Amino acid sequence: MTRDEVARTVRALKRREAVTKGGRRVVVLLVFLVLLALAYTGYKAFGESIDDAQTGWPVIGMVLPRTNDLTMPPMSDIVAEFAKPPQRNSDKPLAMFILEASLFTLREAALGFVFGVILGLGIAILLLRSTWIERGVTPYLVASQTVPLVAIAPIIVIWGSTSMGWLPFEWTKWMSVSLIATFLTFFPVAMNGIKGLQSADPAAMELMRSYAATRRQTLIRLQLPASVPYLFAAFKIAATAAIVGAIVGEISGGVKGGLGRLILDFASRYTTGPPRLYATVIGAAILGIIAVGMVAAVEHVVLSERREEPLAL
Amino acid sequence: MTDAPRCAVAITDVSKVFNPGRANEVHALDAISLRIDEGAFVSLIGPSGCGKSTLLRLIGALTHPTGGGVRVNDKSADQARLDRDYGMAFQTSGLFKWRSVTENIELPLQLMGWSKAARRERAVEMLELVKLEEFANHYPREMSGGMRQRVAIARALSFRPSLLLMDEPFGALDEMSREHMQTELLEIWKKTGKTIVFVTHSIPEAVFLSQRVIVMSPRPGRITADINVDLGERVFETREAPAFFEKITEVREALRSEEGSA
Amino acid sequence: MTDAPRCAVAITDVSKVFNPGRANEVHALDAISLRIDEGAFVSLIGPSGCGKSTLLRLIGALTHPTGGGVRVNDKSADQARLDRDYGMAFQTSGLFKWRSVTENIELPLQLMGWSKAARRERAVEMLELVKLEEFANHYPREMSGGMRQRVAIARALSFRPSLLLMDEPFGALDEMSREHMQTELLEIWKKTGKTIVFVTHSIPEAVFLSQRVIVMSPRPGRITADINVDLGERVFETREAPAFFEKITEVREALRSEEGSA
Amino acid sequence: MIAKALHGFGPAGVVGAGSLAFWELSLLLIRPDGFVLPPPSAILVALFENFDEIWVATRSTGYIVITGLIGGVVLGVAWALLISRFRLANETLTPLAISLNAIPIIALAPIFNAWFGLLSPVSNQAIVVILVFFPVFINTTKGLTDVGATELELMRSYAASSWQIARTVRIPNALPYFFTSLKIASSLAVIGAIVAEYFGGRQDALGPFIVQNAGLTRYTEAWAAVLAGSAMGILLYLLSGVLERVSMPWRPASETMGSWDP
Amino acid sequence: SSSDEGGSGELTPVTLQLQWFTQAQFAGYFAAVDQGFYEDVGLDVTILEGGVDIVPATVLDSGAADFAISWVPRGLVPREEGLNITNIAQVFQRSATLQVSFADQGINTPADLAGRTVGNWGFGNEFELLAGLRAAGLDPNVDVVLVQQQFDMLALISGDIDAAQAMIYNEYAQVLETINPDTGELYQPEDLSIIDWNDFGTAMLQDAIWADADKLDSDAAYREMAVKFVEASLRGWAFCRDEFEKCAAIVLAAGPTLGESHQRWQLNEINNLIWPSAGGVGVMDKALWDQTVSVATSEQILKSAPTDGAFRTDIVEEAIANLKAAGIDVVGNGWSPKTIELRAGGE
Ligand SMILES: Nc1ncnc2c1ncn2[C@@H]1O[C@H](COP(=O)(O)OP(=O)(O)OP(=O)(O)O)[C@@H](O)[C@H]1O
Ligand SMILES: Nc1ncnc2c1ncn2[C@@H]1O[C@H](COP(=O)(O)OP(=O)(O)OP(=O)(O)O)[C@@H](O)[C@H]1O
Ligand SMILES: [Mg+2]
Ligand SMILES: [Mg+2]
Repeated sequence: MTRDEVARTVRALKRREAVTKGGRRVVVLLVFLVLLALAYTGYKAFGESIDDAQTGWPVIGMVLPRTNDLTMPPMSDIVAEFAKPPQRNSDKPLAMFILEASLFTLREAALGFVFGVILGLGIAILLLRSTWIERGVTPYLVASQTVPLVAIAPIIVIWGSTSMGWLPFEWTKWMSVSLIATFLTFFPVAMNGIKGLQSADPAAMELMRSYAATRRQTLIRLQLPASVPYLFAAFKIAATAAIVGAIVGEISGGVKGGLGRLILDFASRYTTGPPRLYATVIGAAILGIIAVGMVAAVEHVVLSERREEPLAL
Repeated sequence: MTDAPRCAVAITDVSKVFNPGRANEVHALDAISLRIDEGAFVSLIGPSGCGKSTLLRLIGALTHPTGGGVRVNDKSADQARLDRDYGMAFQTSGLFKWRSVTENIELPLQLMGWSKAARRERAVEMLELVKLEEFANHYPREMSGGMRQRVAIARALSFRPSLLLMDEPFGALDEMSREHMQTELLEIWKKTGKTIVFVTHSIPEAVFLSQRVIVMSPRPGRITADINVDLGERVFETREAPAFFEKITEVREALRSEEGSA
Repeated sequence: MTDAPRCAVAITDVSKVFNPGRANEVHALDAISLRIDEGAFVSLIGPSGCGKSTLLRLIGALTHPTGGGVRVNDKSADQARLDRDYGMAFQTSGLFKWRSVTENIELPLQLMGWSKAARRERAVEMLELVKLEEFANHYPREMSGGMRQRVAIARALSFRPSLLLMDEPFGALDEMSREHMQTELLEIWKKTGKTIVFVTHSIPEAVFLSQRVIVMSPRPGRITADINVDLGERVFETREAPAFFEKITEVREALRSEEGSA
Repeated sequence: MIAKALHGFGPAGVVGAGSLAFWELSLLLIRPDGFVLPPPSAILVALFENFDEIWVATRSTGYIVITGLIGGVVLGVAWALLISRFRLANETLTPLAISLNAIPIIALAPIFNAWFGLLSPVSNQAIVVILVFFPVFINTTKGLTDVGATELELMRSYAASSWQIARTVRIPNALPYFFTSLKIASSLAVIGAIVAEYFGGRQDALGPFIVQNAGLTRYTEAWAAVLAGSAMGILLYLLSGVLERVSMPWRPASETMGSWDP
Repeated sequence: SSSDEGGSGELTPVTLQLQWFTQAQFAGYFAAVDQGFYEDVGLDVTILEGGVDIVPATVLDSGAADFAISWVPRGLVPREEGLNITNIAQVFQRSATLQVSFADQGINTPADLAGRTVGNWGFGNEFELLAGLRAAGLDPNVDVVLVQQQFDMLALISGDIDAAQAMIYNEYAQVLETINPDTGELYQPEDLSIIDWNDFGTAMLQDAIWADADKLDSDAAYREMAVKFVEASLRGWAFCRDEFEKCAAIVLAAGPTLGESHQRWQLNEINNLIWPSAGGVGVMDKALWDQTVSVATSEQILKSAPTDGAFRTDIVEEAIANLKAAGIDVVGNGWSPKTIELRAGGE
């Protein structure tokens, strides 16, 4: 075997190891979900037995969830609900509704994610220009994240539908929701981005100067690649944030078609069918995990060339 | 070995003060004058903080003198940098871990806008020079420290600068690989005829490698001795020759005369 | 210097295999036998990866042999560890950045349940030994590499173990501070009479410091030479003495005879 | 970030004043009827006019935020301490926590209202607790386990118990990781509480106040309450920063930065 | 009538912003689209669904919609904040807001709410409640605990709150679509007691069609469009009165989230809010307007009574004239409510 072949074999081995590791994580997650379902059922049975005994245990309903069928529908009902059509005028099962809504929300979130990455990176690159700008702007970036989304969501929706007429394509509401998601996604990208760009080895920076490289060349050839592990750590947070942003944006922006709206709809007629809300929330949870999983998969492919372990979280 | 009378580096009465006028002001260099002939192999040695790296960075126009002048190849140091007259290598190889060995060597060429084919051709040539043909497609993490330094040297030489500036390139290697790398470097120097300015902490290394050892003292950094080393062709036995040990002693004495406590 | 016949470390036919039976199996050490007298200063030298650190860790019972036995002070290595018979120092000083110099030195004493007053007293004593009285309340980041290593040595000695295990403690220092630290270490050794097992890459360091230099070869790690160094009292001039250079050459030859290419 | 903000109030002040002026002026000049995003002066006036009501709302939201924050932090740290003691649990549960962190937790708000009752503060606190739990747990676990091999080996050489290792190495090592997560958690807690309130609860809180006023196009009042919420978030953030500086005196100010990968 | 005008020519695009999600509350507009009433008058109407935080007045003002459906108080407050909008047709003649409680609680009048936890949604939905409490001599800030209610009835059913806000056509029905754990059957109207604000003099006007006041004055084409829009919309409402089942089917096809029996219940109740309209459908009942304004000002929802032009009747009168000419009944004296049976979950 030549050295190249050895190296290739080693890389293949590592890749296989990573795949089994990823597979194991999925199994752990599934096992955990089953345990969670069991815990739910067990707790419900326990709580109901106490209810039945009329002991009036005060903890339940105060710091522990209430256990009647209206507040905690039986697990079997929740699972069965996926197959039932939620609307009378169609046979489409709830699972399909959730899937379609998930895709809709995913589209909003994906666009928001992309906007957020572009904006965040842009800000990071701007902050890199001088420490003065960095010091001047960073506190406000932090402050921006404490602004409650519910307050700005409707404003962005209105602004989106009135101020985007100049665009060559039609601005639809879900794009405004993406902007709301952007509001949450740009921040981690900007913060980790600046840290990542600054993480370039000073010796390497000096090397680029010795080549009389332009600022742009240094950015593209050195600082951006150096920031990749930091960016992926941010992307994972941003992926979750994008979905949270999309859901909150849909809810408070009055945009139809996505998970947020579905949750609101089912929440607003909760008493007439509690399992529907549970099923939808489970759908949202799965969507979040899938989104982060996708980022992690991309990260694995991109960073496998490098020495470092991917940064967690 | 070199008879070229041309002057590769001319430093005249250079001083360097960091953070002048502030509380953390540092007089890094003072009244440094130095001429380095083309094709020479010159080492800078001195205790930590004496300004060796600063002096090297002044030659490379990576920082600018507070007083005095630096000329490289009869141009201003800045012009020389823009003309890519020199290549650089550091203690940490500074290879980009996201680039394969070949891509690392091609980096300066890419920045200069070379075509892909031309770059590849030159990289192959350089890999031969540093004897790493087999590792063309490896990534830095798959290589030992010595191999990485060889790649860094190949990268510094890839665009054929006339001057090579090296800042403790072998500082992170263990003594055995270090001796090996020293031999390799001398071979490359002989083959290419570059001017080399070499910063080191190690007296045997300075003596073994160079024709001239510049000894520096700290606070502020000054040149305290300029020792000619004439050991002829370096071979394995050079390291065991009495003349070699004598030169080591001479450099040590020069260093010691300036040293107080660590 | 030491005439005590007692045996501080006795290693008998030790071998060490990492990850046995797996794809990444490594034969780190093979058939190592070694006796170190009490009060001796012994250096282990050899190319990177030859198992020096592994051998040191076997003595400290931080890892266990695959075959053979290690006894320290006539006890099993593990018992010696539990009895706190040895102190350790590493290349990176391993100081805790959240503890001041004094607190770092007090760490082992604290773990052993010493009273605060007793700890403080010993720390002051140790600071004197390593000449850092003034830095008692500084944090590690405020100190130079050499100073940090002195604190690490003070920490290793604070509970007065009879044995000191040092793994390239000066590897990260520049040559001049290194020579300085070597002199300091010898002084401490003379004052305290400890047994010291010292791992290094540097031939001059091994020769200058120790009474015995153990030369090792890699893959699998074996002892290839056991060189007695008898240079008498080490003084500044020792480094320039022909006998010193001769010993260096002898160790180099021993190393070279086992070396292939870097 | 915080330290920077405190150190260099200058740039932050200039940028803040500049953008406020720009905001005010652009509304004045371009859109005099701009009320969706009212001018800062109008927001301030509204804040004073509605001070009593906003103050009451801020207090009741603040109660949820702070109790939830404390609950989440205690839970996160306790879990991290527990989990990090068991390697297997750590290796399976930490990736699991990272996956679960991807769940849009606010989607649980309506379910929690059903569980705990609309009026119980627990429904809102639970949202905040879970939001806070994940970053604290994940970061603290990382800090507790990302201990240098040298440090651990040193502790083993002292025959330290695992509790001693936790107290002297793991916990101090985890502090910076913990504080980073605390800063993230503090702004998450505010957002979480306000979004949870959106799904119901007592009406004298910031969430309902903002939504109600925005629903009636009283944007100035809504923004005044947003300002109060932001102020609370920033205050908690600054407080975490102060706590960080106080509990880690060994860290230079420049290192106290907030990011997700210490 | 003007129905032949746009038949073959270009249709004018018109956007309508609803105040809430798609449901029978807006049946008339969906019917007018479905039945081609808008097309008949040369309009191509796009209906924008509302949402929790959607403020129709702002959408209208921003130009993103040409007309908006909004409750009167929720139009008047923005108007006071500087949005120049005006009410051009008062479709609903009565308030639909109730305060619902379980019968065994004995809450039958506003005075009975003293010391109770009282749910409401906010967003301007609470004004009638607050005014009603005050009218009963209670201080809303002291004598009751006001609770931000979700848009479902769980809090009432779980006993978290004593009295919940409910629209007679929506949330009230949701309670009746829920299974009573005690009986295993649906909750029955007898299980509940209601406070109807129409009975206590604090009812406020609800759904109306709003338009941009400035544009009505300055843009003759817009005014003409408004007349046509109101005309076709009211025709839609007349259709829903006369063709109950067809209209219910149209609403269901428009994709509401609640089921059939719920939409039928809702349509029935909505019709009941509109018909009969003594002065003609969409014409402002001055007495109710004054009551709305007086509640709003005494509750300090409005700082002062609205300026002139908050509503205008010229447009709706023109529209009604056209409808009458086409032989459509705009009063609906013949209307009488049906009995709708609700099924579990509103299905
Ligand atoms: N950018 C800078 N700002 C302030 N002081 C500096 C800067 N760079 C170097 N110095 C100071 O100048 C002096 C010389 O530094 P220099 O790095 O040149 O020393 P050196 O001889 O290369 O040391 P070493 O052997 O440790 O690499 C030192 O005291 C150093 O602290
Ligand atoms: N925990 C471990 N698992 C697997 N292999 C190991 C482990 N520790 C050491 N090795 C391997 O054992 C061999 C000897 O390692 P060791 O660290 O003792 O060498 P060394 O002589 O100290 O090298 P250096 O001079 O670089 O410190 C090496 O090949 C190393 O890769
Ligand atoms: Mg240097
Ligand atoms: Mg080692």
